[in-house]
Amino acid sequence: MFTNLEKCPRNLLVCEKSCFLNEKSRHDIHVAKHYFNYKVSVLIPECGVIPSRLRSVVNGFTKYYLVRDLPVYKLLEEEFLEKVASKGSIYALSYNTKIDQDNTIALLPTGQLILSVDKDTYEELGLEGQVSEYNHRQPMRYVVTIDVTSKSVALGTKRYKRAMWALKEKMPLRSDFLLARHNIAGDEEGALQSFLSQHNCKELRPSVSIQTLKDLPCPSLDPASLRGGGELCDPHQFLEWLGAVTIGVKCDNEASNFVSTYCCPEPQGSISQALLCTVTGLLLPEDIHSLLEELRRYFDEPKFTSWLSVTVHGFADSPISWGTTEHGYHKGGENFYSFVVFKNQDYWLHMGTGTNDGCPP
Amino acid sequence: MAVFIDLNISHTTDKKRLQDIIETAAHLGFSTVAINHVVDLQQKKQEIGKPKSVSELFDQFPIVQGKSRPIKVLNRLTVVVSEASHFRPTNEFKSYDIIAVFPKTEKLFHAACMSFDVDIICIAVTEKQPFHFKRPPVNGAIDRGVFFEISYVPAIKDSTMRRYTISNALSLMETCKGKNVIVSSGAEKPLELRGPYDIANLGLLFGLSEGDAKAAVSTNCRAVLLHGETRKTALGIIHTMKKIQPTMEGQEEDNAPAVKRAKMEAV
Amino acid sequence: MQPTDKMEESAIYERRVFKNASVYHYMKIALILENEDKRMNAAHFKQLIISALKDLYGEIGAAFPFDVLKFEENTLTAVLRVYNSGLVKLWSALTLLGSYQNEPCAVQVKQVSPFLLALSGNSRELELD
Amino acid sequence: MVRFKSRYLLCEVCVSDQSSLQLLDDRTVFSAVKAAVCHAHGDYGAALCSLSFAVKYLNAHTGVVFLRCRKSHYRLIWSALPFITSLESRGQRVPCFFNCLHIGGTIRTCQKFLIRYNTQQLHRMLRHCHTEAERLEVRRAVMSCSLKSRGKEEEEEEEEFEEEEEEWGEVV
Repeated sequence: MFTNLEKCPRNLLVCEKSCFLNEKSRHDIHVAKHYFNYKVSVLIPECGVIPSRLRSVVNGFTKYYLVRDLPVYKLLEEEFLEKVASKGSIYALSYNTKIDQDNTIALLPTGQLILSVDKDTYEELGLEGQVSEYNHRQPMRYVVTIDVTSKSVALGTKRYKRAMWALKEKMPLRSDFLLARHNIAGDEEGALQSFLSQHNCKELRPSVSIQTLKDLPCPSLDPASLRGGGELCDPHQFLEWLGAVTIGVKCDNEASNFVSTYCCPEPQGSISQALLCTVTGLLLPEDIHSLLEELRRYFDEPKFTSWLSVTVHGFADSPISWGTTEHGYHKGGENFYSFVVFKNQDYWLHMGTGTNDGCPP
Repeated sequence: MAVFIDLNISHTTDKKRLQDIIETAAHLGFSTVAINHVVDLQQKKQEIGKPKSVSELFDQFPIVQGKSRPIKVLNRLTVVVSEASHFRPTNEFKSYDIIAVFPKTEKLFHAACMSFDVDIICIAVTEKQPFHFKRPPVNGAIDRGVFFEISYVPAIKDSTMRRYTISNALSLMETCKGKNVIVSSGAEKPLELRGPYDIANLGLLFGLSEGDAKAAVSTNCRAVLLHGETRKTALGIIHTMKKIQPTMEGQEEDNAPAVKRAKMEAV
Repeated sequence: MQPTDKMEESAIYERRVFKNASVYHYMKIALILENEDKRMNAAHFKQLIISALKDLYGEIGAAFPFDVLKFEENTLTAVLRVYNSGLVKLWSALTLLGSYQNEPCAVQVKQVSPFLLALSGNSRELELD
Repeated sequence: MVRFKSRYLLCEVCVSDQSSLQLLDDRTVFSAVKAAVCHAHGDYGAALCSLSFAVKYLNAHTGVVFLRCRKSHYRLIWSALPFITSLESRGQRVPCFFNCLHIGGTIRTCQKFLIRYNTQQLHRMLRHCHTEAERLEVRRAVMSCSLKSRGKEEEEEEEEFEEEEEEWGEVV
């Protein structure tokens, strides 16, 4: 009746089916390119106690730092680049900044510094950038990418100096940052520590929470049938169920119920217990990769379940989602992916994004 | 997109309540609010006074939810005019960051759109719009960078007013095509405030598109602030008010450079 | 709405892209009552929303189903599920809801998403201080 | 200048007792339709409907009513009409229902439809006539209709003539 009120913002879901053993499988690339992860939750059916190896992986997630009021140019200084960034992969994301309102800054392990800034800041900065894809009527947001690994903006070049000048004197941008580094090898902690010691900073550990869920209805999955069809549930129904389990929604309502009619999709089985393990913080793709590897090994020994799942949520206010695809926030900033790992090393990968976001890779 | 702004918090002499409202606004994610002083010159004993400096309100302004910055508070004056003689800019006007006008007749609406030196024109939400919006004045206002304001709080409080709000808003949108519209609260109590995304969604009921609706609580409000700034600084060309009127220095410090300050603090 | 098949690289590889294929939207909301001692259960809560919808959209306009997937009586927070076509209507009715049993109230919408799964990981809820 | 496009709903108020139609006036119909829209579509529907909604014509003899509204939401009013079960007029409740005969973009197209419709009705009446005098009268009425509808040559009406034909003849 009110057609103008019946539309709703667009969303995308990309589903892939492949096998970890397949050489061309791109699961590791998808993980590595999703730089800023906020939360990961693992659901293992028919498991009451967390396996010790999994526990140690989860507890071994890299610590991260909350750096207060950091001038952005510090992330471009020669000393930082050479001593801190080059000796491992560094991730930094401005904290408490909203991508649809404020200036948001991200430093990627590839060496790119991405500044998603409002019009005023952009004009003040005077650096070359692109208009954000998610503007309305007039451009109000711009994206400036400074890639110190590229030749034209390498240390000491004219453009590098200009970027430094712009961020240092023209428009001294500052922000709180979440910062973490994945060390490759050897002890390079010293350089990072000495960098951090110059600033007001707080060391944080990803927080882990473990729950055991009891008596869940659960949809039957067939690794060969990604899209569902026939009698099996489709990806959206499966993700809905996964979400329902994660946030504790009752899954066995009658269709005639007044309050809720939600029901686990058919055909369903039941799980007597399931382990739900959640880690929150600034989580590095490397850690998620090792978590995924560990979960694959879970099936080395015979288990009651034929599958398990791991879901990774990205930061809603990150300027990018996968790779350097611009990410925005319209009514929500969802960008997440979810693996379903099967006993036979097949996997499903679901990648979802909201309105102001590109298509997942 | 710019930060979220609510340009209409009803002024009350009850300091505690005003603080509560501003705290709630900060909690909901508004980065800037304006305290609205309404003057209806038809009623006797109403005169435009200088607003209290906002710095008296809080020792420490509440932090905006999920940000590291405190909320910014501005002063706004709304003049209700039912006769042309009511709108006479005085010196007191200068102590407000934003000037709004609420024209009661079609003639005054025309004048407000075409010539009054204001930032905002209020649209009736508590009664049926007594005249039709004509295209020439509306376009004139858009060209001059003046914005139309719809307040949503009456729509929360009362069913009849809700109809007036929606129908007046729709009738405005038919003429202005969603351009130069801001949606603000007009809240007198903390519980009347709604979150910025909620208001953006509500904008769809007022006939705004998704993008226009979000702009109505963010980008457009920012434009109003800039307009208020240029009004005070001779179209933004000069900014020498402090020296011309040395007596007003203290006031200026508090109010005038609010937008400039906004820019600086956005860093 | 059209799933597109990409070229199969191996016998087993499959990729599909779904655009706007989610039929539902999910909302995480909190009800705030002026009188904090007041209690309500899930059925009352849903009834309150239905009557708000009826006020704003009438018998026909409000005739669409939605589910209260989860309701916590202590915090008055809830997770709702609604068909896409009803999202704007439900949301605006919640926004314009101003009183419960003649006492002021307000509904805060915490998060809206086409994926229920996304409601379990909202980085805007991250507080490190 | 952009014109706001309208839709005209041609309705027939059906009552059991024809004489009660005399009680109807514009305002009665207006408030009944408005109340029905409000019931069916709530405050939002009432707000939409209040934009340019009007009872353009009412024939208290035949119960024919013309309703005008914005093109964008004529379905809103249309869908509410079946919910009207009675009209309140001068303290009397008249049980009735609204039968929507035609929806047009201009009054003129509705007029043409109405003429055709009425001619059909008259032809139907002809068969039920008992006396010669009645028969003659109906024939005359039919003739007067066809005279009025000479506009048939101008096949399709352009929308520009929209408001011109406000005052249209006693076709019945």
